[in-house]
Amino acid sequence: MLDKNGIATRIAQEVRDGWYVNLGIGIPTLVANHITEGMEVEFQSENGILGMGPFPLEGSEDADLINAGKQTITAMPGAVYFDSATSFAMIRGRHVQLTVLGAMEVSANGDIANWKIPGKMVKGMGGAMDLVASADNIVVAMMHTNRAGESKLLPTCSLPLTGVGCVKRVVTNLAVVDIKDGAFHLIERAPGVSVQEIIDATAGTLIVPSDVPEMTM
Amino acid sequence: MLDKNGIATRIAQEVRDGWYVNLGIGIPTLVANHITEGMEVEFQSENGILGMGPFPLEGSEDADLINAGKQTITAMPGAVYFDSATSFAMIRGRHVQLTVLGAMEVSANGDIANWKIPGKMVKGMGGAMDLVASADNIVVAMMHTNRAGESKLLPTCSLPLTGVGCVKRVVTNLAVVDIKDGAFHLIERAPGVSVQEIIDATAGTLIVPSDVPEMTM
Amino acid sequence: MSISKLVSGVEDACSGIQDGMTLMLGGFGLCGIPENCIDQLVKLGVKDVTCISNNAGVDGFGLGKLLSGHQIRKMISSYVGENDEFERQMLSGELEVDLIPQGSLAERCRAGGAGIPAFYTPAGYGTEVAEGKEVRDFEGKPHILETALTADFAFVKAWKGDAAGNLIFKATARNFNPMMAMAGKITVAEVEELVPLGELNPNEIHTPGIFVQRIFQGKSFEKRIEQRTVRTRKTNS
Amino acid sequence: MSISKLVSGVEDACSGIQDGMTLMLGGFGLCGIPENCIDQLVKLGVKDVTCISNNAGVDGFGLGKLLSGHQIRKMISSYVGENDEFERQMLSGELEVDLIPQGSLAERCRAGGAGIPAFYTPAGYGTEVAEGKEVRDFEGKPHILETALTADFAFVKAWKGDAAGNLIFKATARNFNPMMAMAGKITVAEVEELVPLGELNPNEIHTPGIFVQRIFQGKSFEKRIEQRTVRTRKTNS
Repeated sequence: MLDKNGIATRIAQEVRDGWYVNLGIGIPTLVANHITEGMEVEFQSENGILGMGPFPLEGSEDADLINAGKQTITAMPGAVYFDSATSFAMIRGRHVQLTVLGAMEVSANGDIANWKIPGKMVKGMGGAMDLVASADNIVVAMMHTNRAGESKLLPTCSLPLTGVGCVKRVVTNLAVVDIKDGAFHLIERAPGVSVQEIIDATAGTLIVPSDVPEMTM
Repeated sequence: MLDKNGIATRIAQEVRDGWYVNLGIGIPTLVANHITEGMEVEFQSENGILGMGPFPLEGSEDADLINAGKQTITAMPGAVYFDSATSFAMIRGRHVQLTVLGAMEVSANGDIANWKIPGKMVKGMGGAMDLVASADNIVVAMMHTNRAGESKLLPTCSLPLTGVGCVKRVVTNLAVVDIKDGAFHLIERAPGVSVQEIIDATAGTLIVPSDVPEMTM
Repeated sequence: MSISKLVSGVEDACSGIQDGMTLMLGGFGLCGIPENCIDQLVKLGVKDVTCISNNAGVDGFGLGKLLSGHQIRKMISSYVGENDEFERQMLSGELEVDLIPQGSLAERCRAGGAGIPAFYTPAGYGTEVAEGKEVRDFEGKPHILETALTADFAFVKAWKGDAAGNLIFKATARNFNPMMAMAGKITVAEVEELVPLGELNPNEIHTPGIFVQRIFQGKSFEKRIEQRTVRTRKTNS
Repeated sequence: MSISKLVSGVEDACSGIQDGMTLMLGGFGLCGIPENCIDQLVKLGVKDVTCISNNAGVDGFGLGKLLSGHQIRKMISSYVGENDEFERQMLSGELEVDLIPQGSLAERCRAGGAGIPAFYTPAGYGTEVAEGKEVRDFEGKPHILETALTADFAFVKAWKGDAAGNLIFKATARNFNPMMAMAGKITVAEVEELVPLGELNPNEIHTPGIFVQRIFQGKSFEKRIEQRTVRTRKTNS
């Protein structure tokens, strides 16, 4: 079973040379720490920076330089700042090759819900609806089950949707699962996790091949 | 009867303090030379400058600094450069208070034609269609008649239109004419021009008040 | 001769604001928000305003100040997750809230300033956001029609500005400020540094002065940091 | 680590261009046009291309070079008044021409790059431009629906650029270049000065490198002036 950094490590393997990548808040943010050394990758943060660097050294943080999670950051050489309309022009115009974001629920036809629990929690969608409606590659990073132990991979989402039919791949603490033809497809097991555990934790239809390799981390 | 500079001088009287003004090619360009000293006015050229200044001194012209007529220009203190999308955001978004442009024909309901003579001349509309569709104040600067001596103020335009129902005022070598309620209204005579001369040179319905003042230049 | 937008201070800059107006406020989180104007709105005590702002501040800072005084009738935002009082007012029904995708919010403000009354976007298709909106396929993909946003007043915060209203923003404090500047009937810019006319390089200006009606030198910017994340100098990793 | 867009020169930059493709070319008149790439298009002898460019150059320079070689099948422009050969080919029917309002051209390119498939504009309503297009009223005013433009290749010319593809334009040579950079499937940037990574101030970049696929140091820019207008030093008026 993977911890949050493990999920981020596995997702980092999805990143290809020359890609612009948008990382959501939470586990996705950690992906930046696990990119292969020397790979040409730039991180876009939708509040207005391309070429995001690591957190600043203590004492050199700048209130005017933050990421979409409102964290103080730095800029890499070759970075650029821009306004929100230009930022979403990049996203909507499919100039960003990979989006990694968290979810509360994912359905077997690729729907995703992550912005609202009616009557309880309403944080808003932020840029998530633009991201999932636009990106060609959308990878969801999340725990396989919620705090109550219920599966987050469902036949259909019960919460208000963020986007429809958009999620291609889900990486959880238990598995890598692809979505196609209205079903979940088990691709890899997390180290030490059995196929049965994954089947038990998945509420939506899960196609399981005869051989399910363990992730190589 | 006015010459081109005379027309420009009269149009300069239309300009108000604090206005952004777009001047078309030809006679309109001359308007800039006749603005009252000390008046706060900025000229927008749709190719990407606000705060256009006079022509450069000989030898200091810059190929990268031109106006929409492709003439070398200078920038005033407080000037700003921008791209074409932003330029037309200013125009379409009604941030420019006055547009002055030339015309081949103007009709009594405010239509304007100035971009095409089918089968003969096709220069294109440039920014004129955006300008006339957007501006609140559109003043046309032109000669009252064409080279063949035919009126350019018509019941309806015969040439392909640039815009419909948009021209509010026409300043010609003979007169200032306003357009409202589907008719031309004679407002002022050019110095030394009789009302009858204007009536004779106007093909569209012209409403003539009992007293028609001469322009004060 | 350039058109002067200079006013004496925040009082002049905010004159004419009335109850029930629609206001745009630049900023992302607490980054690049018009602190001086927000304080003035509190001081003026304007009520029942509709605020268009990507976020709603935090408890006690930014738009949180207007929320705690119940000055806001309706919020149009994309993300409001940092503000407990906001969530309370929304869930209790005291506050009307229109949540819209961040990219659509930015584009709708730009459209409002650019004379584009409406445009199609894929964002929000198949979700609550699409309810009541026209759906149209382009190249086989469904899009929804979104309309322009404008405001009676837009408040933006810039790094540098001049009397002509030209603005330069700093780093990610730019965010929504340029589009909101475009979309305000009266756009008020507060700047950290007001520079003499001609000092800004015309090639480096982000917001041309034509979009700004009033500009003033702001005071005592707090520039609060929402999430102070750092590397310690020791580990340097 | 930033993504390098650097190629060795104009040959590499233009590799993959095929007959019949749609090409965008930045510039207004002869100001800010991609001179190196235009010469390479002539050299490659690509045929039957559709060119999207605000203007069509002059006889013998800019896009006039492609016109004289009959390489262009169709032009999409807003103003073509400076080119006799263009007018001849158009009136004789050798050249297909789609003339569209300048603001709509700029916005359609931006839309193409920004994932906005269509938008409404008042420009062109009631004219030939509106023929076959949807008309819709917004606030009582008729608008027409315009769709996005994209291109197989977009050629832009910048003043400064770096290996990450970030671009800064100079003065009014910016014009259509930023929008066309956004709208090209492959965007090629030729720059007057290629600077080391990190030398461009991230706050001053006009076109973020994400919109540029190939960048190279251009050579022998002629930068021809179309209308040389000056004041004489003597009169100084």
